Amino acid sequence: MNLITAVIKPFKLEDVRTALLAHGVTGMTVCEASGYGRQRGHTEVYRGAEYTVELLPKVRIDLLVADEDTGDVIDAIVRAAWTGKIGDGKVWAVPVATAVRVRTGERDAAAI
Amino acid sequence: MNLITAVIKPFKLEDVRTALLAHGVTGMTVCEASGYGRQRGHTEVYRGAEYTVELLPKVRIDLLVADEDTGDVIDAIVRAAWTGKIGDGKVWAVPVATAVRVRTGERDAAAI
Amino acid sequence: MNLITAVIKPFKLEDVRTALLAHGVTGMTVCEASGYGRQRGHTEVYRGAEYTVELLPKVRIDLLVADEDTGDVIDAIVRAAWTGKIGDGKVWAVPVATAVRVRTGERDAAAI
Amino acid sequence: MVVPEALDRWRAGIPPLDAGNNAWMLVSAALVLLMTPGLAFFYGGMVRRKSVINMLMMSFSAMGTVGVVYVLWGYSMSFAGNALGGLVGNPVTAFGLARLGPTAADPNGLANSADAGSGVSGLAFAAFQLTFAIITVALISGAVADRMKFTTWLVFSVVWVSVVYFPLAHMVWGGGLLSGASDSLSALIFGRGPGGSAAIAPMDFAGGTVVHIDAGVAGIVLAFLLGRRKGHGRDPMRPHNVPFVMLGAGLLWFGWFGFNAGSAGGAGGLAALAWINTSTATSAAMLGWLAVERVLHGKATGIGAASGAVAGLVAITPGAGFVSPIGSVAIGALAGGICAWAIGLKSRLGLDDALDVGGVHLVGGIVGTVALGFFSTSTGLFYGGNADQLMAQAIIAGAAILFSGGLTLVIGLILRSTLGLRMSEDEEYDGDTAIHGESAYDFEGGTGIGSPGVLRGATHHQEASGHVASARAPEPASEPEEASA
Amino acid sequence: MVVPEALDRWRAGIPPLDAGNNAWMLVSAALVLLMTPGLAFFYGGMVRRKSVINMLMMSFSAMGTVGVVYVLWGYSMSFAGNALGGLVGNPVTAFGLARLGPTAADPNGLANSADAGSGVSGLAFAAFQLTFAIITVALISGAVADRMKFTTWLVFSVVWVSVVYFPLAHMVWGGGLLSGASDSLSALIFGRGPGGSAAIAPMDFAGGTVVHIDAGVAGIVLAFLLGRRKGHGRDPMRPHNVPFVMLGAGLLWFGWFGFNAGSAGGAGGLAALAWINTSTATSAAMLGWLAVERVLHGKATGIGAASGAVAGLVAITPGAGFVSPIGSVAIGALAGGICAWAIGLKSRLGLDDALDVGGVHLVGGIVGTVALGFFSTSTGLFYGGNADQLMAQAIIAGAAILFSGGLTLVIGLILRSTLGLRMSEDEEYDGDTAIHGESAYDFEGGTGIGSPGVLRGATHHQEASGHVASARAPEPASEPEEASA
Amino acid sequence: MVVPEALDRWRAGIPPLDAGNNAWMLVSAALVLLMTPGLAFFYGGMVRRKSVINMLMMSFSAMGTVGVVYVLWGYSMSFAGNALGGLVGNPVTAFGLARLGPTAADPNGLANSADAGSGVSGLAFAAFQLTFAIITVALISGAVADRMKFTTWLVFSVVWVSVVYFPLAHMVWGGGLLSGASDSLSALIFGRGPGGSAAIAPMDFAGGTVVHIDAGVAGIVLAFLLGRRKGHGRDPMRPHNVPFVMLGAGLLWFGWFGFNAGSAGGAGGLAALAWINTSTATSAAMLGWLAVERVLHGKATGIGAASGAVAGLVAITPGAGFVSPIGSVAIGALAGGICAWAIGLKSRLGLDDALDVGGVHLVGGIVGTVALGFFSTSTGLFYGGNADQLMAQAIIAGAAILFSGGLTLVIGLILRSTLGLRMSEDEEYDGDTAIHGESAYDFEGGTGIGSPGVLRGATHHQEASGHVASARAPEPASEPEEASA
Ligand SMILES: Nc1ncnc2c1ncn2[C@@H]1O[C@H](COP(=O)(O)OP(=O)(O)O)[C@@H](O)[C@H]1O
Ligand SMILES: Nc1ncnc2c1ncn2[C@@H]1O[C@H](COP(=O)(O)OP(=O)(O)O)[C@@H](O)[C@H]1O
Ligand SMILES: Nc1ncnc2c1ncn2[C@@H]1O[C@H](COP(=O)(O)OP(=O)(O)O)[C@@H](O)[C@H]1O
Repeated sequence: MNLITAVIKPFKLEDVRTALLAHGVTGMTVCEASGYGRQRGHTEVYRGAEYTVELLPKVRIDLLVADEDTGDVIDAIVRAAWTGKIGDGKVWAVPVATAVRVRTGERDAAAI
Repeated sequence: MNLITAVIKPFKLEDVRTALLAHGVTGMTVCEASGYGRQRGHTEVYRGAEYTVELLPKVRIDLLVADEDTGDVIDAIVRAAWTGKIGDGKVWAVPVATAVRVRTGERDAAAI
Repeated sequence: MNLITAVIKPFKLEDVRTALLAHGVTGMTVCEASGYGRQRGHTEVYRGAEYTVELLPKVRIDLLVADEDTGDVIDAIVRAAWTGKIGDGKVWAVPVATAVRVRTGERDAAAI
Repeated sequence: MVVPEALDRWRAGIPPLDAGNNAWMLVSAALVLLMTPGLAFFYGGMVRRKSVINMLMMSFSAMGTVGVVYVLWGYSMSFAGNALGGLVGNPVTAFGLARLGPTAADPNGLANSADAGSGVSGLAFAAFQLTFAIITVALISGAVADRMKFTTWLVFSVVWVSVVYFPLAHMVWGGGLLSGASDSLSALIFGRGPGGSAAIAPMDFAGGTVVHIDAGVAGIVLAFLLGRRKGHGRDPMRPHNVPFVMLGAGLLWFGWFGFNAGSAGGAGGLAALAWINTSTATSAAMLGWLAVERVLHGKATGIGAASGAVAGLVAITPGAGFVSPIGSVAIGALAGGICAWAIGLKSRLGLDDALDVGGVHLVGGIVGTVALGFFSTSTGLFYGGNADQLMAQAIIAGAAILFSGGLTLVIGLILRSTLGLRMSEDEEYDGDTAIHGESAYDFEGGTGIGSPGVLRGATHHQEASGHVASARAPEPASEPEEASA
Repeated sequence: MVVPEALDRWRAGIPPLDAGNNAWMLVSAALVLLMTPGLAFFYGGMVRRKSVINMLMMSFSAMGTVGVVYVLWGYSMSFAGNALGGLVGNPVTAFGLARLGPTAADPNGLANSADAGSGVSGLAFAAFQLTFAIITVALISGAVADRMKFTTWLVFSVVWVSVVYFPLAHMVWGGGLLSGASDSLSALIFGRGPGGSAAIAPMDFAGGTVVHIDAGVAGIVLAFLLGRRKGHGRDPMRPHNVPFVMLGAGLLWFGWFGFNAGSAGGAGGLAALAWINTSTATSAAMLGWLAVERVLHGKATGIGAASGAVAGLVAITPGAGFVSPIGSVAIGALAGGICAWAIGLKSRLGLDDALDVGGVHLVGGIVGTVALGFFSTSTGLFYGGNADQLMAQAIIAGAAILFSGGLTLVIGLILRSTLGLRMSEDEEYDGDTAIHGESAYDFEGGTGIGSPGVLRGATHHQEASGHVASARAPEPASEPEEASA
Repeated sequence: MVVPEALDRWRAGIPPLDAGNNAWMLVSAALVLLMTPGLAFFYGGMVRRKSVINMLMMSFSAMGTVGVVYVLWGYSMSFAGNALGGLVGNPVTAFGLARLGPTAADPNGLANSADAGSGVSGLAFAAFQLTFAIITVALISGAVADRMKFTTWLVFSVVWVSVVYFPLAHMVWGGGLLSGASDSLSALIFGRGPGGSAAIAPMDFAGGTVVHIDAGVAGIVLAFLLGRRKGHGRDPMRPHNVPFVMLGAGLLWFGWFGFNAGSAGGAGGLAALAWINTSTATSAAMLGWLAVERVLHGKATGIGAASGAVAGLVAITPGAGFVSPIGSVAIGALAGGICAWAIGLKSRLGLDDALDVGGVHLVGGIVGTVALGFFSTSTGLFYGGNADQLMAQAIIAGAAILFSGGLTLVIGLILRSTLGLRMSEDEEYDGDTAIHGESAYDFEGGTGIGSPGVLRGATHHQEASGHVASARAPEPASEPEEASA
């Protein structure tokens, strides 16, 4: 099993969720995040002091998927999150040793 | 060493922390998260427009544990976080290559 | 490739970012987090009721790095985040199976 | 320069308008009305994020229900002549504020004004009194925070104000049993003075008994009937927005100038005295609370400053026009200190008076009412009086406690066994989203166009179509808490 | 006790000051001025976090532009004699409020006061009227939320208030075409009564047409010209701060006592009547809205309580001094219910009137204006009148709709093809940070000294040095939304 | 219709009450009192989240300390006769507001009223003045944000108001050295006119010198003594809640009508003039600030609109009753522009005047005071006057700067070497949680019953038991910042 993590632009979350649903993925965990990268921030002014905001709002999605689905799911996320502009984000996968569904105690494939 | 990640209902955090303490786990990192899964959201109404909230508040716990404790700790979390209702969440474990305590530079087992 | 995760004190984020820049790391993802550990919390009082706050504000940084840079980057983070006081935080690394840049579809080393 | 119509009115016995006094009453009424939103924020900041809308709604809805009820039968029950042996006025006499409004012959509505002596229009006086009824009901909501069924609250507000508040207002201010009238309790006890009214009259300048003791007792009774909030004493229930608490306190302080100085019934020297005393007692009470807090808990807090200010405002209410500025400093400091200490009592009693309506309004109201036995510059012990005034004050306070406590208990018991007092477990769990179908803040969503409101706000827009089906799978009831007393 | 100077003034025909009335007008003016910040919060809480500052700024900037324009030519165009056949006053006559101020001979500025009969200073009357002009403009901003170019808004506020508001104020209150004057439309239609003025005069006590219908129509027209917000109907656009909405409603309610009771022009019985009716209608409207909402959507909401209160305030505005308290309950309940239902209309029309300026101010204004045909105690159908008043009310409402609608359309079209009405895509995407260079909240940063403000606030301090270069790489324009109508 | 008692009072030389004027003073006092909570929010929104409670508490605690001190010796030192050669009044004469209150013979407390000529009660005048003392102290807190020891602030507020404010109020308004009295500085310089008072009197209608220059200088001196905030110039210190800043500005604008128009001492034409000028200057200053900001930084901001409004209110304060509406537009626009530019100066001086008390109140106060030399309609250069008034204005401004600057320096130095001025490093690091034992917001906790308040609020409920032990391990002192100047 793998843990796929995607860092994407916030307004793409809904598209990604829809795309994942189409792939049969029905669960995920989402966090607010801030990203630093090539995408430039913006400037704010307060009483004459200017601030450059370097960290930009992103959304982080974590989801467990079976090994065989990993490639497809990554592709689906990349397609749905794509805008073509700098700052679209990253997706990566990490192998998972074990997973449990709290409610039932089911393990691994059955847990997701 | 493993990194155990638990996504649980917010009001169970205190129970989980207590259970972990009883297991000798004295450190963890916690984030707010939102979960999407089988658990249904609720509906909100604003000036006649109805919204279905699909993402539900969850808490994400990350903690490093030694290989030999992993199973026990996962079990302890699952027991403490359990309510039996849909949406209780997931726990998973990922193998960690290395870990450092910033303050002392201690590594791996000594770092946690 | 590895995913390095650092949990540090919030006011050290800027130092860490600067140190990473000096190491040629130009991207990272940051989340708010709360840490529980040896560092003691503080007490708050509301209308005569006292509360002990056990979870302390931390910042979590996730960044993908090539295998060969992992050690150096960890060291750089540890040095920049260090204050010598309890609660400085942890840094750990997890091996990553694959990574993609959403904008270009580039994979692995090219993605970061 | 005498206008002929004015002469006609003079002959018809209609008193002349005093535009200055009338203006002051209209301003005061507006100030007191603002106190209820102020209170809503004072309370709303103190609850958890999940139920701030519900807390605000209890105050706002009281502005709705009591605002309508007052013009229908409330004014009439409070001020339209005696009925039931001085217990209450006749609800029909001035139903709908009949006969108070301006007419061609009486263009300023003074003929039937209860404050005609000051040249104040009947409707201006009614407006002022209306705002008191609203806030008294709203005050109670602090005790029942987070767990009272909203529809029951609406019904309660109408019933309670009619059965408890209007009669008490009549008894104290409408020439009833607890006033200084010739057929009042005081006249019975202390005898009658020259002119036939009681030799010693109980003093309540602006509502120490009618408003604060009244609401304080009612709050405690309801809190007792409701039982404690789920998780009480185990889960942290800290204020989610301290600046809102302080905003509320600021608005209350501001509005209270209308409450107290407006109770002078005009804009003369008595109003000025009440203004100064109101401010001074509040300042002193804030310092008193902060000092006690510092000693007991080591810190002077923002919630403490706000609470101390409110305690001072409460305590000076009954005596604002009867004490000297120095007296008001003393009353304020006393009240601030005592209330800071009194809020600790409820946990010993196992009572969940969530936002300390008892500790602040009941205790503060008693302190202020009884203090007049000492500090009244005309009859107080410290100014050469004897113990009579003190006794009169104790009697009025005691009577208000018994009257409000007893009747609120009856109303509460009836509502509990009919509509139900307590909200469902789901509603208590989820708060605003379950009760009102909305959540107070969405700081995460909307950061970009098209953002689906990531956290707690991820939503789909649907065509509004009839009822909101409860879309939530049943939540665990895993808490072992008590349900009710 | 007659002071000799007073006698001189009497001989010179300068009316005496009535300090009570004057005080009331000054207070009322301050109360109405507070309504605009109140409205800013009412609106600001309803938009998404990303654009709350922009929303607040539209109201605040109206306080800036209209506040200056009013003293320059606004008062003069509204109240300084007829020009253009009763359509507008002469902007030069009282430019800069000339001749209204106190002089040695007329120390209270009464000689040229439009409200001299009540002993109210000319400048006090002007102050009161100034605040009406400001809030009318600010009201419009709710319809154009999130997408109107800020500089165009500033220009619009100046042009619109000059071309639409001042003339309408003149026509209705300044003795112009829609008043009851001898050369008004009503005099033409209904004939003249004794004294030469119209036998039946249209009634607008405090601005149902001039303020609410006027702004409501203008908002709808602008919303139509601007087109819908990006993501409208697809993305959730829920209020980011419900307590702010309720705070705003509370301040509006408070300030509206100045608006309505101040429109009595003094502090007599008429003001008291307007006070009571304002409060009562608002209470009833809140209950009406909550009831309809409960039936249609299953929940009574906080936004609903706030909106209902505002709907009631709007609806009682034209009749505050013309109906009885019972009548005001009926008007309020009606308006609350109707507006709660009316806000659903815009989606059927495909119009993005973002914060329901149409549904609340236009509809509420019409309900209140037309209701006078029934509820006016002097001429209404329910009080033995004939249908004339109803007709007069329908005429004034219709005239205001046509006048405001037509002229706003022209102004909007001109601005669209010159300055541009709509902000850039980037600005609409990012909201405050792009438009005003600041973001509303920073709850994350600053938790420790040296915290770089982790989320959304990670920043470097730079020496302020000239222009803010747009540091943002171009954002995707991947949304397939409409651009404008 | 003359009441016999009124005749007796007339014979006893007690002036008659003017209920209209008295009402206006009571309202004005309440309005000014509200300004301090308004200021608390204006300031509180501008600091970082970690210290908003501390910021609010500095204003609220000033309401506590100064509110008590004023009735004890403050009024007496300001208005009870000359002592020390016109420098100050005698603190004992009217200690506790003795002899001002109503008595049987003088039921409206007019016999010893400082504003008896307008029929205003002595206590109403004292109430009005009390509120000025409070806000002046609160204004200073903006300069010392985030780092002044809270107990030292409490002591400072009492000492400073007694040693600096009361004497200056006496000198300018109490017939002292800086007034136009016959033994004033101006009488010495410009000679005496008919009646014995100074031929040219310095003008300060509502407190340009006494309040704004006074507080501005004191703030700068304290900021200098305290040194810069840790991380100043390196860490971002951006406002955490811009809507609060704008709410504060709205409340300040509203309250300032009491401040300025109330300073007319009654509700006549002068008050109306001050009302209009206050509004107009504020509008113009907002536009002026936004324009300068737009030119210098490319954006017009919400903080800028709020700051501009406050700058305009400050600048029109000294001249509100002395200039024409057109003059007020000019003064406002000037002040807005100049202050927008002046706030940049502090960084060149290396001074950490955190919230620009200097840039707004000192600079705005000087602009407004000196502008009267040009714009005063009676004596200004633009209205045919000579340079005398300008000189008088420069003198009064300079005197206030020297007086406040010198004495504040002495007080500050003494407090620094006794109680200590600066909070501990821990307190500065953590802000509210360390200083007041509470944190401002808990938006995360309380989402479900039993939620332990995940972020920053995870807590255990403990039985309150004595002192709060500092549970925090010592924090690093790794910042290499300066400690103090
Ligand atoms: N090395 C990295 N490790 C983790 N996250 C990264 C890394 N580099 C970039 N990111 C995340 O991806 C986001 C987009 O990266 P950026 O360089 O701005 O654009 P792009 O991915 O289009 O080249 C960043 O805001 C950050 O959240
Ligand atoms: N595949 C997944 N990967 C990561 N997190 C998941 C996944 N599926 C569910 N979750 C998380 O677990 C939570 C509970 O899942 P849900 O399906 O609602 O109930 P249950 O776990 O009881 O079957 C979700 O809210 C989400 O946070
Ligand atoms: N076992 C763990 N797993 C994950 N995070 C941990 C663990 N232990 C500590 N942490 C994180 O590291 C932070 C610092 O730990 P703490 O024990 O307080 O100090 P130190 O690391 O200096 O010994 C904690 O606040 C928490 O966020």
